[in-house]
Order: sequence, then structure tokens, then C-alpha cells
Amino acid sequence: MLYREALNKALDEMMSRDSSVVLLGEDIGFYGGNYKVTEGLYARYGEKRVIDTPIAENTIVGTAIGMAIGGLRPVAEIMTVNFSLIAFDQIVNQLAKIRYMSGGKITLPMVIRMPQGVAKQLAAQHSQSLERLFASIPGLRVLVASDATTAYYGLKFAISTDDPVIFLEHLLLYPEKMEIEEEKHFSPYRARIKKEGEGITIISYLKMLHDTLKAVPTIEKELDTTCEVIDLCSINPLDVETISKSVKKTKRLVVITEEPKTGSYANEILNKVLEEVFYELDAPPLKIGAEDVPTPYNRTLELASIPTPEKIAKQIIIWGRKHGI
Amino acid sequence: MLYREALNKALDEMMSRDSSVVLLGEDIGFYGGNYKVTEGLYARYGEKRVIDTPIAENTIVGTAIGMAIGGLRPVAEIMTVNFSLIAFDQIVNQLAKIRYMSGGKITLPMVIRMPQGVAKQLAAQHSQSLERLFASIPGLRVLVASDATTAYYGLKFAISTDDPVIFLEHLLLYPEKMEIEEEKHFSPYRARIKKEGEGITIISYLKMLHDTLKAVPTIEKELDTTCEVIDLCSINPLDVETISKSVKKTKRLVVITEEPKTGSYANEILNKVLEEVFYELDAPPLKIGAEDVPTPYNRTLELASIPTPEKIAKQIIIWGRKHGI
Amino acid sequence: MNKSYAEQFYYLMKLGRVFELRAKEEYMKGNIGGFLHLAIGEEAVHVGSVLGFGKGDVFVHYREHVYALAKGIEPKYIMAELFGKITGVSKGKGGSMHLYDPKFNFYGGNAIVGAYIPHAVGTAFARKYMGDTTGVLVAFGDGATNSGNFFESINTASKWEVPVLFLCENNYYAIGTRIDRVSPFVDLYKKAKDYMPAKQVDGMNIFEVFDAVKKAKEYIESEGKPYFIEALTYRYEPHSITDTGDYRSPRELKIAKEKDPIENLKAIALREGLLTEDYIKFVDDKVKQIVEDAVEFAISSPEPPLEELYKDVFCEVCIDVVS
Amino acid sequence: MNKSYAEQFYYLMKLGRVFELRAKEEYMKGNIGGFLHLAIGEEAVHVGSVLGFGKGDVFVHYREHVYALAKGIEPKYIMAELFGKITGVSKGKGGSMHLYDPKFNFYGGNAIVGAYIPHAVGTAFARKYMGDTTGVLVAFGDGATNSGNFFESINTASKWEVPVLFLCENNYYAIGTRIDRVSPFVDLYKKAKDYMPAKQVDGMNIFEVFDAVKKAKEYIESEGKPYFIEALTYRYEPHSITDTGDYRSPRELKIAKEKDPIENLKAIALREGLLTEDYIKFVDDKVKQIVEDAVEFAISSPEPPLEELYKDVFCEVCIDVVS
Ligand SMILES: Cc1ncc(C[n+]2csc(CCOP(=O)(O)OP(=O)(O)O)c2C)c(N)n1
Ligand SMILES: Cc1ncc(C[n+]2csc(CCOP(=O)(O)OP(=O)(O)O)c2C)c(N)n1
Ligand SMILES: [Mg+2]
Ligand SMILES: [Mg+2]
Repeated sequence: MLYREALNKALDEMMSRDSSVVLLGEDIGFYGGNYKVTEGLYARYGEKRVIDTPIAENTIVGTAIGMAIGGLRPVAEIMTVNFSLIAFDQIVNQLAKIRYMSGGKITLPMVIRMPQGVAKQLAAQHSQSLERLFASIPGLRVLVASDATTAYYGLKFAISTDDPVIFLEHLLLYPEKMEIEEEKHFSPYRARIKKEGEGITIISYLKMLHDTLKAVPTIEKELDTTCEVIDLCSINPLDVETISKSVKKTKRLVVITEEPKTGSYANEILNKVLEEVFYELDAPPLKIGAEDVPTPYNRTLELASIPTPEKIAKQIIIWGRKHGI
Repeated sequence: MLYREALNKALDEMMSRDSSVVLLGEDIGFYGGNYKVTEGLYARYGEKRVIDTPIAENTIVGTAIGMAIGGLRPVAEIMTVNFSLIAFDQIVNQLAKIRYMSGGKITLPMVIRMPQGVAKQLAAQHSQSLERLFASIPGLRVLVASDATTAYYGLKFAISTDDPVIFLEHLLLYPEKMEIEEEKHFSPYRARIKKEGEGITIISYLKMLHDTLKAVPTIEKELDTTCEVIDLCSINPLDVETISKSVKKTKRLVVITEEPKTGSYANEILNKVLEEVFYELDAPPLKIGAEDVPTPYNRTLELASIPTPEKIAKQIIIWGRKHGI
Repeated sequence: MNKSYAEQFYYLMKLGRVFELRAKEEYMKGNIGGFLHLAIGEEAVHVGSVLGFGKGDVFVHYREHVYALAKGIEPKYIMAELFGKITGVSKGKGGSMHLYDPKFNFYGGNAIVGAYIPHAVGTAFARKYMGDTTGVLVAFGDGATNSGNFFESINTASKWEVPVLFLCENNYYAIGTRIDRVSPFVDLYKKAKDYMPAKQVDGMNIFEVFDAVKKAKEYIESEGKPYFIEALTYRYEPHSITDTGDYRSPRELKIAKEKDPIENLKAIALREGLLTEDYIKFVDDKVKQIVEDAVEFAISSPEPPLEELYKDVFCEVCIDVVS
Repeated sequence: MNKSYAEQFYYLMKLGRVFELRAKEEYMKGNIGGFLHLAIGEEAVHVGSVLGFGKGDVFVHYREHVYALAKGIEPKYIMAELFGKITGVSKGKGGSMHLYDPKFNFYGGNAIVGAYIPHAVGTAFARKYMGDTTGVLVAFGDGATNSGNFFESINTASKWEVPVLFLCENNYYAIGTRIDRVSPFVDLYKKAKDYMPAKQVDGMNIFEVFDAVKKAKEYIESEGKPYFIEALTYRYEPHSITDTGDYRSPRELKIAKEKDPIENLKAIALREGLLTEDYIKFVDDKVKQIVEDAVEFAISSPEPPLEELYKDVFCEVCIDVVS
């Protein structure tokens, strides 16, 4: 199956189970979704449950909040994370705060799903990773779906929970082939160890996780060590326990995200772990991220602006050598 | 003079010098500004240069961008940083990116001025510090004006430079009495050492800087050391040089901001410095910030949610003792 | 118009006014903090619309004490909220601008101008989707009608055909800026008239507000579509307690006060025999007592315990496993 | 209508079409990446409005090749931008959606639906402020007319009295969603008509577009106020190259193609003696050559050097001291 089909399956199952689950977004209904995540659902559930909205992201999130107040469990699709900036007041000032301001009287069981990241030459306004903007807002849960398994179970969880969830996908993963691994009890806030290892803990998610896994053989060969690769799955809350345990074993930490380095959420991940393991580290932690520039259109520059498997390997190898691995 | 008068003086001087400088915002003209920063300017420069806008922050920033394209140097006031979220697409997708996307053909010499922070019982939607959301966007310069001197020279610089500047003030500083220290050559991107010391480097800005200075005597007494207190003045770019120099001397680093700790910009500050001085630190760096909750209305809870001089002192003393100061 | 309505009008408007004047006093004493936005002068719009609307969800702005009272929330829980006490409607976490009580279909209290308008549209969608034809009321000021939130909501509600009553309280000012300085025209119902039926009413006359809202409610519920009312009104107090209000001339204020909605009601109702002097006296005494009791309750209520700081951010009993 | 205009119309429309068809070919070959939005079918609106408008700043969306050509930017610099080359109008950093050239008063190319509309309002303010009465043109699609950016700009431009021509290209679709699915009505000029003069024109007829825009320009410049035109048009191609376009019936497409703006112009102009077969042949050959040359230029141009990655984020010669 494809990654996007795992998302579709999760939506389909939750909708068939519970009539209060409705979807809304641009082009998600009759058209089937720009990235086909909602394909077939309009035919199956009709236009009252798969709602085509105007191009008005602020209203998409705003009306979804109202729907949640009114007893529904809306799943809003923002076509790409770039457009969520138009809905930012609704997300930060409304969605994240209403529960608290009402002393817990109002719950907003809703999900905002959206793909992010640098795809291929979509230029600055369409090529951003913005997880820091969500994960740093008290009141929002933020999940990152890096593969079919977390996409499927994670999205089902996001729809089931009564907390507002920002559910981040990656544009380049949609057409990727993967399988859903059967899970009896899926813990959405747990990090997952994708590959065990002894010498370096590497933390990542979304597309960077896949790029990291591609870089690992070279790193292991060059540094003559093994890498433990962790998929965060949830970035708020963070599963500090799983990460710290790994770092206590490996004594070395690398965090890789696609955000521009300055102010990226990797800083938080790093510091949360440092608080636990500062004295146990054998080397300063390494942060790998994108360059601090808007994303350029030209493909060569675009690739130069973000981490790639080659650059990840190279940076970790240089850092490893410098710090005596 | 008052802090807000220093801002007013900067605006006035720049307007009298250059007719392309115009101000726009809600209630800034006839009414004189909600926090009186623009008081008197409407009478002096007229309604074409001190423009009262509708309550439409997206349009305030959007039209200011257009004005900059058309050859003006607009200074937009967003009444408080909380409302900048409504203009977030204009700030992140437009203001920060147009220069780059146009290959440098378009410059946007404009300033967005706004106060932030927790004031007194304004509740969650009116009590936020959001510097992380601006300082982590490539293409924006972000200045923080902690006193009359940086308010005055900093704002003058912000209006003079051809780069877009986010200029952050603090709600609680407006009525504070301070003087502008005369500066021959003011470097806006330089951090300023507010107090010299040998044992701990404490970095801060805006209201937290003042709270830090209040906490210092207790800390110095209890830990029997001296603190070097640094006002960042600019948070993007960061003056890593000044900070590192201080940390190399003190071997200990504390960063204090008013943002909720998770994902706060303090993480970036900390890591940028760590990259330079990791092996020289005698203790894990300490990050002090607000609790990860929306700001509550009740005053006791509100004060419990943010750093105060007492809590700053207490946390640093505990940390200092734990790490052998 | 029958007697019982006139009595309710008087009772609630008077309660609202006495409540707010008392809140102002307590603010001056330092018992209430933050912003305090008073609706004094606007009671006919707040009370008349809630009573004319009857059953149904209500979404409003930060100037909402009178709406909350008219919806039936007990004064003492509102006063306690203003005092930041744990017994307040929002446990002391919201304050004056954030009163919520779903039991009374009251959904805020919102401090971002215009931002809750789409919420009302969404809730109306939800009700309709679930087979409930009850309409939703959303009120906002003149200043809000220049915002994207407003325009998008009008447009979307019209397309989606959801039963929302948009109620614009045109009190001519947004803080210190008069509406004609920032809007191309000041008959604000014209901003909605191509999207839904839209009319303008005298917001200083509660009978007119009540009737218009009642008719609008019938329309939105029978047609399942939105409706727009602009009520012309005036706030006698400054925008909030920290505002000087010096942007309005004494004469303008005087003229507005001559239309006082409570005096207006009294005059009409006494003339038409809908109210008696006795009843008025009775209510005046009663609301005074209620408000005193509310203050007493607020004062004697406990502060929220410190652990409340961390509560209500997320739902505490939430599942964290899915199978 | 005189001969010289008819010739310009034909030349630019044909240039636009051939340019875009060729760009599509190059996209298929992998020489162009990202999104490529073609305006084929809409040339009468793009060319007619730019020529009718004459002098003045232009702000448009991501479907802007033909606008850029009509404004006078050389085809080769646009093609080079599509190829991502350093010789492109935006140095290869912007791509198809981000063409900019202030020398030609061309300010994008913007990939956020509706977000540049307020820019046009601001620029018009600036020009007027500096004593320049020249108007500003901003074009956007039907889909954009549901967005806050659109509504706020209409409202603000009307209040501020700035000379902006709002040009709505109603091609009935926003990606795969037909306008009647998301807007309460489809005569979109009605969304502006209470704020400024607003009219609807046949966007498949370049004479009609040209005339309407010319009159509008005279109005905005003499009155110093905004104006709104809705041009009914159609895009023959899918939304972008990755879209299938299967949401439109073959019949609908066939009907639209029967109104082809270029064929339309040809028929009228030949009939009225405004164009000759010779001129048409001459132009057809010429634009083919120009476009081939542009591709040649793009192919042979160098990639941006790596240090370009870090350039243009901030202004490099900026002062960093103030005194
Ligand atoms: C988005 C936003 N911008 C600015 C403010 C600051 N503000 C609070 S009330 C207000 C005026 C609102 O005027 P109006 O809508 O007419 O309501 P009124 O206060 O007159 O009842 C403003 C500008 C805000 N709360 N939200
Ligand atoms: C704010 C925003 N939301 C969504 C998109 C994705 N998107 C790109 S084009 C488009 C359709 C726009 O339709 P319309 O305005 O009619 O212009 P057309 O493409 O038909 O010329 C959408 C939804 C976007 N670019 N920006
Ligand atoms: Mg008002
Ligand atoms: Mg369209």
C-alpha cells in the first residue's frame, strides 16, 4: 500500500465507526484531495461528511472548532502546512487555548492534518517545515507520521482523543510504498526505535527519518560503530524516556530535522534530552537541519538547502571523527 | 522619560527626517495609540502619515508590504503581538520571502512593532511571548527593546535598514521611567553587557532582563559569586561572540525568557552558545522560562506561570548548588 | 408585547447594569483585574437579542457580562470569575473576557476581535448535521466587520446554508476609532445584504431588538439559512476601564444617554401598562441584593489551588492508546 | 479599435500561448520543475488587461507567464527562470510562480492564493502618497474571492480611496472545485459592487477586456479610487501539470474551446480588416522563433552558483550601525 492509503484507511475506518467524524478542506470532496488522501470518501460518505471548503484556511480551522463545540469530531485538511499560516490565530489563540480558558468546560476533539516539507522545486512559499510553530504552543498535541504504521494508527488515535491534534505528514511520503505493521496497542506518544545500535543515537521523523536510514550504512562503515535510529512519532509530548535510555547507552546524540537550523524544534529535543543526560555525553550533541534561507526553486540550490542522505552521512562522520568515535 | 517616550522620540525623529516613513495600525492616529507610543504624531504629521487602519492585522501587514514595494518605509504597529497571528501568512510567507524569491530585486524596508509578554491578568489570548515564531523564520531580523536606549536607537535602526525588522517591545515596560544613554555608534545586532561578573553568565531581554537584574543580588549573595548579565538586544541575528566570550570566562550559562519552556527560543540561544563552548562549561546550562500552559487570568496562577525575580533567584541558586557553585 | 416579557426585559437589563457598575467599583478596589469591558448603554441589544432568540447557542466577544446573565448564568458565578476565583464559570482562568458555560449554551467570551464568528458557523453546521434545527447567535462589534473572519463567515454561512444569526452591535466605535474612519460606509448591514437577509434596528429600543431577533430566529430555523441584524447602539463607558474615552464629545455622549435603553423601556412600559412602579421598585431592590450577594460570594470564594495551573491544558482522562 | 492594438493583441496572445505550450514540453522533458500553471485559454484577459491598463504596477498569482510577457519582460528571462537558471528574472530562485521585475512594474507571481491583493492596495497608497496618480492592477482567480485577503482589500481600498483595479479572472474552477460549490453566488463582481464600481465582461473577447480595463483605468486615475472587473474566462489545461483535469466534462471543455480568445480575435480582426493573413503568418513564425531562442537561452545559461543559496535573504550592503 502507499503511505497516503494508510491515511485514507484510517479516515475511512473512523468515519464508518462514528458518524460524528467529518472531514473538511479544500478540494477534498468531489475532487478527491490534492494528494488523494481523501480519495473515495466523498462517494462513500457524501458531501455533508466530506466537505469542500472555500480557499479560506482561517475559516476551515475556525468552523472546525465550532463543529467540535457542537459535538462533532472534525478532521480538517490544510492542503499544505504553508497555508496553515493563514489559520494561525485560530490554531494558536483559539484551538490551543479555549479548553484552558473555559476551565475545562469545552473540549475540542479535532485534528488538523497537513503535509509539510520540501518537495521538489515548489519554491519558498510551498516548501516549509513548520513543526516548531505548533509544538511550542501549550495546548496542542503534535504528531508526526513517518511511515504507514504511524500514519494509520496515529491518525486513528488523533481522531479518537479529545485533545486537539496537529497531525503532520510529509509531501514526499504520499506516493511511497510501505506496509502497516500490525499493532495490538499503539501508543501514539511513544518514540519508536527503527534500528538498534550502540554508538550513536540519531533522532528524526518524517522524510528525514528515511534519509537518515539511508545514511546509516555509510556512517557505520566509516565510523566503525552502529547507530540507533529513533522515530519520534510525537513531538509534543516528547518521549524523553525512550530517547534518554538510548543516549545513556550510546553516549552520543544527533537530532535531524528538516526545519532551518536557527530556532528549529531540534533545539528543544536536544535540550530536553540534555537535561537528562548532560554528564553522560561523550561528545557535544549534533543538530542537523536545513540552511537558514527560504527554499530556492533551483533544484541544485534546493538540495543544498536541506539535509540529504549524503550530507547527513558526511556531517555525522566529520563530527564523529572530531569527537573521537 | 518613559520607555514608550523613547519609542515615540525615535518615530518622531525618523518621520521628520524622511517623508517616506509612514506609520499604520489600529488606533494609532487620532486616538494616539493604545499604549500611547504614537502620541502626538497624528497632530504633527497628519492622517496620510499616521494611518488609522481597520481591525484587520493581515491587511495592516499586507498593505505595509505593498507600501514598501511602492517606495515607502512603513512602520506597522500591531496593537499586541497576540494579534500578529492573524497576519502570520503575510509575515512568514510574504515579508520574509519576497526578497529571496525575487532574486534580490525587491527589498522591503519595513518594521513591524509590537508589544508582547504577560502583563497583568489579561488572560491567555492577550498574554503571550512569541519571539520564537519570528526569530526562527529565515528572512526576518528580530530586535528586542529592553530599555529606553535600545528602544530609541534600535527603532531608528529598524526604520533605516532595508531589511524587514520585527521589533518587539514589552507591555509592562511602556510606563517605566528610564533614560536614553547617549551612543555615538549604536550596533543593533550587538548584545550589551548590563552588569559584569565572573561566576555565571545570564542572558535575557525585555521584561525578564529587569527581573533578572532584580534577582542578581540574592543570587550573588547566596552562591557567593558574581553574575554577568547580558541583554541580547537582537535575537536574530544572535551576537554569539559576546555571549561566548562571557561564558568562556564564567563557565556557566543561564538563559531566561518569558516564553513557555517547551520549544522556546531560549533553546536556540543555548545551543548556539553550546556549539562554541560545550567543553568549557562547568555545569549543564540552565533554561528558565514560563510554564507550558496558556496564561491564566487569576493573578496568583498567572505569576506562577512566568518567571519572577524570586523564582529566577531560587532556580539559579538551586541549580548553582547542585552543580557546585 | 406582553407583560411577562416587559418584566423580563426590565429585570435583566437592570441586573446587567447594576452588575457592571458594581464590577467597576470592585475593579477600582483592585478586586478585579485585567481588562473590564462594560456594556452599559447596550443592554437592550444584549438582553433583547438573547430573549428574542430563546433557545440556542450563543457566541460573543469580550464585552459579554450581560449576555451571560441573560442566558441564565448565575450572577455569582460570573462575579466570581471576574474575581479570578475557583468558583467562577471558568474556574478563574478566563476572567471577564472568557465566560463559558455549555450548560447554558454559552460559548464565550473571546478576546480576539471577530475570531469566534467562524466558530458560530461551525456549530450551526454541527447542529444541523445532527438533525437539530436550533439556530446559533453570534454577536460582534462594528470594528469586527472589517476583518477577514467576518467576511469569510458571512460568505461561508451563506453558501453552507446554516442557521446563524449574525448580530452586529454598531456602537460606532472600536476603542478610540470611529467606524467612519475605517469602513467605507457605516450602514454595516450592507456588508451582508447580498449574502442573506439583512436589516438595521434601533438598538436602544429593546422591543425593536426583540421583535427583529425573534423574526430572524424563525427565519433561520425554518429556512436553515443565515440572517443579519445590525443594531445601532452606544456604549456609555469608555472602551475598557483603562481608556479615557476622550475621543467622544460630551454632547455626543449626552445625546446617546437621552436614549438610555432602560429609561426607554421604563417609559414605554409604564405608558402601555406593561410594568408598574411597584414592579420596578421590586426589581431595583432585588437586583441590588443579587449583585451584593454575588460580590459576597466572589469575595468569600477560594482562589484556585496552584495545581489548577496545569489542569485543563489537555483532557486528563484521555486515552493514549489506540487499538 | 485600431490596427496597431489588434496587432499587439495577436502578437502577445500568440507569444503567450506558444511560450506556454513550449514550457509544457520542457516540463515533460524534466527541464522545468515544480508547479507549472498554464494560462492557455485565458490570454484575452491577461493580455487585454495589461494593454488596456498601460502604465502601472501589476500584481498577480502563480499563473503569470502571459502577464509577465505582456508587461514587456523578455521571454528568454522568463524561460530561464522556469529552467531555474541564474539568468532568470528571479535568478532561478523563484521559478514559474515567482517572476518579478520592478523595471517593468511587475511584482509577482505569488503562490499564496489572495495574499498579494493587499500588497496592491499598499502600493497604490504609496504611489498616491508620493503624488503619482498611476493606478495599480491586481488579478486573482474566482477561488480567491472567498478569502479574507480579498474581502479586507476590497473594504480597505474603498475606504482609503486608492487607485487599484481589482481584476477577477473567473475561470469557474479553483483546482478541482467549481466555484458554485464554495461560493454563495457565482457572479463574483457582486462581492465588490457595494464598495466600488464593478462590472462583468466576456474574458474570451480581448476587445471587451481591453475596453473595460481602459475605462476602469481612466476612472481609478481620475477619481483616485478603486474599481472591480470580473472577466469570465476558462483555462483549457488542467490546474497545473500534475492535475488530471477530470472534473470537467469533455463537452464543457469543447464549448469553452469554441470561444478560444485567439481564434476569436483572429475572426473579428480579419473581418474588420484590423489584421491581415500575412501579419498573422509573420507573427506565428516570429513567436516560434522567439520561444525557440528563449529555450536555447535557458538551456545554455548557467546554474546559479552555490553561494547564491545564501544571497538575497537580507540586503548585503545594509548598514548595521545607526548614529
Ligand atoms: C484581532 C484583534 N485586534 C485587535 C484587538 C484589540 N481590540 C480589542 S477590542 C477592539 C475594538 C473592537 O471594536 P468593536 O468590534 O466595534 O467592538 P466594541 O468594543 O465596540 O464592542 C480592539 C481593536 C483585538 N482584541 N483583536
Ligand atoms: C492560501 C492558499 N490556499 C491554498 C492554495 C492551493 N491552491 C493553489 S491554486 C488554488 C486554486 C486557486 O483558484 P483560483 O483562485 O480560482 O485561481 P485559478 O487557479 O483558477 O487561476 C489553490 C487552492 C494556495 N496556493 N494558497
Ligand atoms: Mg464598536
Ligand atoms: Mg479559478
